[in-house]
Amino acid sequence: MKRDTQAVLLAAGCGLALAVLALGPFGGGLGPLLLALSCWVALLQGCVAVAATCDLVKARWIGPIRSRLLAPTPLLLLSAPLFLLFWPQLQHYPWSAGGGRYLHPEFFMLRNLAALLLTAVVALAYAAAASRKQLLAVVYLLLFVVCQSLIAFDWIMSLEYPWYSSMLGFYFITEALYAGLAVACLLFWRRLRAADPADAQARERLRDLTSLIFGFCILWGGLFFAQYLLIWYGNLPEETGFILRRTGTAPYRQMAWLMLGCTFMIPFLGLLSARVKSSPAAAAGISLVILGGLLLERLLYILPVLTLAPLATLAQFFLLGAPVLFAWRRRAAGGAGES
Amino acid sequence: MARLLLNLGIIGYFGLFLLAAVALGGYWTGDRQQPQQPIAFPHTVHAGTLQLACEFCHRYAKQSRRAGVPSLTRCMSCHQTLAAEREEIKKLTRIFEAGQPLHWNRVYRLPDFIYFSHKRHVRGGVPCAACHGDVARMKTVRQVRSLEMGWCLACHRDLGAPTDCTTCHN
Amino acid sequence: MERRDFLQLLGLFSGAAMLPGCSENRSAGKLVSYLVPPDEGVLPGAALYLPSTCGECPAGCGLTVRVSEGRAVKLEGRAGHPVNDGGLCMRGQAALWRLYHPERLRNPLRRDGAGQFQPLSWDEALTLVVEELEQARQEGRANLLLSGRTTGTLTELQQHFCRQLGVEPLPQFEIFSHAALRKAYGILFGQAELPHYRIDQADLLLSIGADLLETFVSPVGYARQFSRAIKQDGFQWLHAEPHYSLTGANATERLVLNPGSEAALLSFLLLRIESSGQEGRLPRQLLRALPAVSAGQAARLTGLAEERLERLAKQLLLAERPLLIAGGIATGQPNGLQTALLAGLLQQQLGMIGSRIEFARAENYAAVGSLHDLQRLAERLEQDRVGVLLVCAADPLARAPAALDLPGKFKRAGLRVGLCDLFDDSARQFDLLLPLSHPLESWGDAVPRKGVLSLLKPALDPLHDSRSAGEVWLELLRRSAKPAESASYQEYLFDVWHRRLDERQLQQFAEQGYLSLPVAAVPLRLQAERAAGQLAGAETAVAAPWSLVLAPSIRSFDGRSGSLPLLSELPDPLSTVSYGRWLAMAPAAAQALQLEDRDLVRVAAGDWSADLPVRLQPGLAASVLMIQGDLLPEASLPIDPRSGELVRVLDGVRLEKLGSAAQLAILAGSSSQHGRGLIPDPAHHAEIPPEQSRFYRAHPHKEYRWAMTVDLELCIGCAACAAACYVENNVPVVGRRDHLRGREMSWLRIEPFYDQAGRAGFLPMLCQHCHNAPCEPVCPVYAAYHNPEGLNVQVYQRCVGTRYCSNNCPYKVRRFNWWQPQWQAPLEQMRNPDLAARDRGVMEKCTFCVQRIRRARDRARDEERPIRDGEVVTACGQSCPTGAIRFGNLLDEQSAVYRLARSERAYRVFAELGTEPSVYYLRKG
Amino acid sequence: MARTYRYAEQEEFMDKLRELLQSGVGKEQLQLYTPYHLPEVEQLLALPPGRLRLFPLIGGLGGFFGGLALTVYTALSWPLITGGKPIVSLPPFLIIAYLLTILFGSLASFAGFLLLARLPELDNLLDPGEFSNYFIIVVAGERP
Amino acid sequence: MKSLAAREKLEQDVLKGLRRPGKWYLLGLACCALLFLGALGLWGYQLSRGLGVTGLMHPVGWGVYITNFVFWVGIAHSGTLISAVLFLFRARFRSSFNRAAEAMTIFALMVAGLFPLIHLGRVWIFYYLFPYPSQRTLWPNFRSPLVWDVFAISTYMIVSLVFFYLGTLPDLAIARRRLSGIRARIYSVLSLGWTGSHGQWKQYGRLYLFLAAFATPLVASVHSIVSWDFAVSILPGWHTTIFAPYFVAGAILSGTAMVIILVVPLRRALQLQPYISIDHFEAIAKILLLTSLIVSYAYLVEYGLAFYGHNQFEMELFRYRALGHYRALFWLMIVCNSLVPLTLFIRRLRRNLAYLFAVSLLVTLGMWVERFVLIVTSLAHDFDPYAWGTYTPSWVEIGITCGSFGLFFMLFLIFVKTVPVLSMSELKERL
Repeated sequence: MKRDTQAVLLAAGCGLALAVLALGPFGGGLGPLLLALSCWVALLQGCVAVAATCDLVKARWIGPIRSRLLAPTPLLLLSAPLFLLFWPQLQHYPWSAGGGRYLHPEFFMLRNLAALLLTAVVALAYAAAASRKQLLAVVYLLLFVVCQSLIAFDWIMSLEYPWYSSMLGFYFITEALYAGLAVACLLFWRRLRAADPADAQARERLRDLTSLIFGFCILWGGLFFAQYLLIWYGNLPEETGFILRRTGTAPYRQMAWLMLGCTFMIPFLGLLSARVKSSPAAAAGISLVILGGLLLERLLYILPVLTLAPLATLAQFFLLGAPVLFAWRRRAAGGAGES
Repeated sequence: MARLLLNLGIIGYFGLFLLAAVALGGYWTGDRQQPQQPIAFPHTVHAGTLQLACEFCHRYAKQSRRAGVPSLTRCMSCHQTLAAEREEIKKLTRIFEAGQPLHWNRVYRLPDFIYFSHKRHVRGGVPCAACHGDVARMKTVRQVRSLEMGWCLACHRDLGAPTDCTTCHN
Repeated sequence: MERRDFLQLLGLFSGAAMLPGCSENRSAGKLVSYLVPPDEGVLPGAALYLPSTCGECPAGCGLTVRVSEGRAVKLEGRAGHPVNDGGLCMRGQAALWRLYHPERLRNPLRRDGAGQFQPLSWDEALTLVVEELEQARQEGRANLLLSGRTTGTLTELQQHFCRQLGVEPLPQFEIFSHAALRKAYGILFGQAELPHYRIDQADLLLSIGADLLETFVSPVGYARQFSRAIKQDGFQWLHAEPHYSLTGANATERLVLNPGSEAALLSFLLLRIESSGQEGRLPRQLLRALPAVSAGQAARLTGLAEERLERLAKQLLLAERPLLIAGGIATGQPNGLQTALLAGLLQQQLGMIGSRIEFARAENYAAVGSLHDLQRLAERLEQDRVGVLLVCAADPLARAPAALDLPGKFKRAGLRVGLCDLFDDSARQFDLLLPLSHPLESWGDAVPRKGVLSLLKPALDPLHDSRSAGEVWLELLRRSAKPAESASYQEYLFDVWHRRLDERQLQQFAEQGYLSLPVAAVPLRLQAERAAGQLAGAETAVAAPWSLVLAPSIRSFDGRSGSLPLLSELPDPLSTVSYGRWLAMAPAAAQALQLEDRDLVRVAAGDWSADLPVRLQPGLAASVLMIQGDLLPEASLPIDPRSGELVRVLDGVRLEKLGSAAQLAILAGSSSQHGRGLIPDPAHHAEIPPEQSRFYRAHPHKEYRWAMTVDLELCIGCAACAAACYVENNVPVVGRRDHLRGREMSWLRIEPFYDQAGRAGFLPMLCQHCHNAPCEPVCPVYAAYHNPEGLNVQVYQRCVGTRYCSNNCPYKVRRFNWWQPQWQAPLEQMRNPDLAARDRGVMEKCTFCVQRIRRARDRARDEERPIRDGEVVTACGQSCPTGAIRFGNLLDEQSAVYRLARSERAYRVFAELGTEPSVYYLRKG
Repeated sequence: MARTYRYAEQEEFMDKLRELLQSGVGKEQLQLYTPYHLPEVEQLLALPPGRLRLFPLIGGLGGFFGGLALTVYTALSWPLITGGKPIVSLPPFLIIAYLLTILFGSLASFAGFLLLARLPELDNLLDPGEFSNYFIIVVAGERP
Repeated sequence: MKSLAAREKLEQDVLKGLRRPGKWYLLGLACCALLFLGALGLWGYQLSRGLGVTGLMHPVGWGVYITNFVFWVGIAHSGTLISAVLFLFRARFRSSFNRAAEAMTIFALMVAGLFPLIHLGRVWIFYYLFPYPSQRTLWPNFRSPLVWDVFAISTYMIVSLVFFYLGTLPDLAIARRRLSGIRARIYSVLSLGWTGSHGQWKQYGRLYLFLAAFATPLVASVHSIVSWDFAVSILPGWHTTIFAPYFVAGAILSGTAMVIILVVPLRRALQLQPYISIDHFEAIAKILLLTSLIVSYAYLVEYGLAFYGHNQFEMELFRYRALGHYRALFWLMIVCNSLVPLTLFIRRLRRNLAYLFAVSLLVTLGMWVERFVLIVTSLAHDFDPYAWGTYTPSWVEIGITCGSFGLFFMLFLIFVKTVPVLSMSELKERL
């Protein structure tokens, strides 16, 4: 119990601090907050989504780490109030001048708030549920899809208004799951360190997980290529601008390549070999790389449009990250005995 | 039994190749044409022994898309007297006096979607023989080049002539 | 004349023309040795360019005929010709289709007892005519000659012929006789002529009813003048009409009048200007005769705002060089003569006569009569007093108002001899048919207007056993043992020219194909009394709805060109209807009746009625219906008793919705551009910063980068360019069935777009030869690619016909051959040998006339120089009467296109797509 | 002389197999026939993973680079500009390379399969050896 | 001895299918063959006259033929999905469907492959699309999506064939044992003398894994490439990035529906109830539901974003799709693909074969219509308002379409009588 209160306090504290910081003079505008929130929400929702999917298809590999994976779910509740901090900073969006009926400030805030809240609540319910898991899982996944699509289209894509790519929602959903799997892989690694190393069954399951990650790596690559190819081929000025801004000039180009390497090439080449697939350490390493890559990509979305003051960004990112990490280590420590 | 089947298979397999080879061979040699002409005009004599320049008869080769064939008056300008007793010349004279035009059979035929200009090639310094072969050696002229796109192209590439499609396709 | 002179002239005129180049027939695989070599300067395989004169309408535009391998393959307007100076209208372009028309008469025909036509030799035919003439003379019946408008030597020969053989020449027949105008000028100034109007001299043009750009006297000439006029700033053009014409669409402002109120408008203006006291005063008795029309009345009658009327008067007063042209529909009305008279007075009052209105250069309509003459002919036929009736190059049977019942009465003539070219319905009404040669097959000259002499000379051997009118008359003279001084019409002509022209003139005439002769000034005096007498009855009653206007058609003139397939294939510029006839109606009116495009209605006037599909015409007055005059031969139109003009506006027409719909080939998918800025209003601008716009590096062009500019200020939407493109590029004519399915093949089309107010803008749309062409990369076989000179090339032989290129073309200018193109003999002879014939299943499109570029390059390389600016002229640009289309090399900073492409008016269609077209449009104003 | 055991049930078969192995019969002496794929057998015999996975690898790589080579070479052999796109425009070419990777990869692995599984067995084609519903163990002639 | 008996019974039950065909079967076969021959005749007619005999026009250059192409390629998809993907995910119910599904894949591909040829203007030079060295020294344009198609489809065809054949190999050996006469001969040759030795099984297992691993990304990529036929263009309604996932989902949706359409009667006719249980159908139905949801999501996003960006071309086009000349088809597609499948959330309906069958029919129809609407509307109503037009298929196109179904079912019927419709050697593991 004591630990739980700790966690709650920590979460609340961090949230408050973040709010103060974001609203304060050193908030650095919308950028840092957008980055932190979009990343962590995607990560958490992704984890839950992975768990939910596994429940639905009765995948066995999730067993040992399911509870850990779901540990930080309550933090999703933070996302809604933190999202409110967007409100005073909407003018950073190019459409704030006039984005028509859909990109209308109030509507924007309302629909996103609603989506975040609902998702968080259902996620909690699902994480806690003992019975009717299946139904909750389905409901959660539907909400997850909506929520991630909104994050994609509303938070990120509208930074580039009027540019649009209809795939982006799908893309973000994939990335959230991808991230979730990576996290799962990390947890596996911790678990295998904790448990007896010659746990053949656990290794077997790790192989399943890594193959899944491998699959998602290819899927992500495919989606990325699909979007790039179409914009490259169509060569419509209203679209090409988006890519050119992110690959045309000095810092961004290198970032883009790095991102591509981290999210696709390294995992792909790495996971080709069966040995890497079944070694916890290597898999964990690759998972870290993947997470890094995904973070880089978010940066690439935001950086050309909004300024990211380094300090503020780091601060906000970790203020939000701290409780999540805490939740995991707590579970790990606390749950060493369980299962 | 198995052996038999196997052998049959092998024979059939190579047989097919043989057939294909024969067919191709036929195709490649088939389209070269050497039509008979209404008057057995010997290039061997005119271009060969007499050493007449091609443009003596095909006088538009330098100025026009078409090389042109000589008008009967041009033929008669020599053959009024020259070799008038020959059978073929008699034929020629008959036609001339009848005042009909003379219809030669075309040896080199380009499809109508091809733009070709003798002028450009001759002025560009391409010798007639490059495409028409050594006519002086042919009793009746025959097509010595495939006139396929690839053949034109090879030469265009070697001589740095334009290879843009519109150069020849219209 | 002496043999020597004849030979000299022969050398001078015929030059290379008559000798067929060493033509080769590729398909037959023969090479032909001709008897005699073509003489110097004529190269086998090289085209000849011969002068001639267009015979498709009375305007008499100068032609340059391209003759290739002994066949006329293309007509072009003759640069410098006093009438058209380079331009040529769609009818002129289509003239070749008449030459090679499959239904041409191939030899003389005679109707036998059973009413079937049997071929007979010229000899028999002419002998027959002579005998019949003789017999009729003995029976004391009159032999009559009714001919279409002739000018120059042929007129004289005809008169000579008639005198010699006692044939009575009737006044010549033209349905567009401009009788009212001529009569009015006769009354006012004693000059029953059709003056030559000088739009290019004016700074304010007020045209009332006269369709200057479609059929009025000399459309190409007027279009040319307009293009010169509009270049001088401050030029204003107001066009007043009850209906909607191409002319109106191109005027600076279109004043929509109530039908029949033209006279009221004019008398109002006269009075206003009179009362202003600035301009020359009118004689008193005239003033008294003038109907007193106050501004209020004028407004009520015309339907124009009072304020507008006042301003109109002011504009006329303020203008330094105003010009008023009334005619066409304005004079084709019950009070047409008054309208013409009032117009004449206003012209006199504002001092246009003699300056902007030249009677010295009067259009050559002296010999043309009016419908009165036809009426008289009809009466005489009634009374069985007609022996032989010769009808030459005229089609009164199809054109004259049904009320006259000419077809019926014709039968009463002893022998009906028709000299005509097509074996059509009216031809079948004759007993004896003498095939006329096409102007391109015959010798002749023309005098379209005083001071202009234009040459006709054969561009090719006659295709059929036909003769020119001149030859026929001479033959008849000879056979009737009358002194015929010349062996052939050619000799006759040479004789005339020899007598009339001096050496220098002959030289010039032969070389350039036309001559401008000095003209004598014509003294004009206003005969007030006579005029005053005629002015009565100018008042107008307000027309009762519906009024039906029979507008003249730019496609078929008075209907005579309607039989040319190309002209049915080309859509009417305003309605974009290609095949079928239609009733144009204002959208508002249609909405009230819940009518949509293609819905059938029954229009009825008097005892006549017709079922027609509706076509919505934005900008048309709500109470006015419009139909193309040539499409309604059966309409019983009254004849204005005073002028003998055909009345082309019917009042009190009844309209009834039939509830069913008909098939009508409307080519436009939408008459509005939905704010897409194809024709930008100043507001529209979609420019993208270049560094953002392109993903991949621009590819280099070496020597040339071909580009085109289209000046929308000059474009009048006459579709001459489209017609020229058809002929030049062997574009297949596919016919009605495919048009109904939306399968027209035009490489170049005119897109009319209407705004809310019904103002029309015209956009010539052709392959844009985009720098980043969306059509190219999607072709799996490289059939579409971009060549180093900036052309978007389509290689027909490579094309497999996936049609992806067409799908991906935002301009939708690529055309697919759904069938094997058909050329009914002898039409195939019209095919341009410089182009491949496309097969079925192949995509085709505009090539920027690559064959012409090739020709120019060939010439340039012979002279070892780069291609000069203006050396390559595309077929469309050549034909454009206003010179709106320019073509050239974008890399050459001296070139016209370079300059124009950088003008602030320049824009490119759908620039926002980043396709970077090579066609630059110049927006209006 | 060889001994042959036929079993109807999978369990009996597995037990016998274990027993044989414990009794020190070398796995090279054993010839096993099963009506369906039994991964457990492989575990029991602890067979090496085998060389089959080399084939898809080689085939795949070959396909990928072959595809790239084909597209790039043909594009350069007659450079034609389409839609302003570069002569060597990699994004589309990658698609071809990718497809050929899969094509050659799978074909190579199938070839590898035939090779390693010694199929087709010619002498077995027409007078086939039994592929029965029984689990069969054949122990090749063991030394005394 | 129970499992042995079960195995024997299984073999008997499955091989019953190979017995002498009944008259109903022959009748069905004849009908399909007739349809197919009719289509061949129509194609001949089209070849002799030109594409004018179709309803195609300017601006709509692609119509029913391309619709059929996309449709059949889509059908071809679930086959490999069910066998390869489900194999990787170790879904047990796979083995009741995979044989039929794989066969379906191959036949659907054969049919699909015909349509690009049928729609070509000059099919007699179709080989220009293949990269082969010719005297012209001209190669295909690898930048063109149509060339990608050539590669994608042929790759997919070959891989599917190998996959299918490999799976059949052991069963052919069984057929060899159980049948007699010339058929036995044929089967034994086809089975390459399979004996089921543990060496063979080992390689077999690994190869199957590899092929599945190759086939899975292939499934996704092939239909992505087909979708790019449209998406790489710049047409409003075609040029949108979501096409790849959207088409793949759509393909699997239609394909799964087709599997159900084929297997439900098959199960009935050959009395395979013991091997293909309702649970298996329910599992398939879930896939149907999932993909239908993805497709609906794609519809939503497409529409939403058309108006999001205020691109006048996009907005006008999507207005036209829903309210324009083809609106009826559009709403039909919404109902069939998005609304009807939603009912499968109800377990009872999922497990009702008749209902499932009906839904599958609707979905198949809906997916065909979807492709039609998508292809035609964008062409009919693109950038230049003057060039707008509407397209109505001609009877030739309709006839050929029917013929394609004839061909497909004909092939499938033949398959039913020549190859064991269930993979026995796999089912035996389940017993």
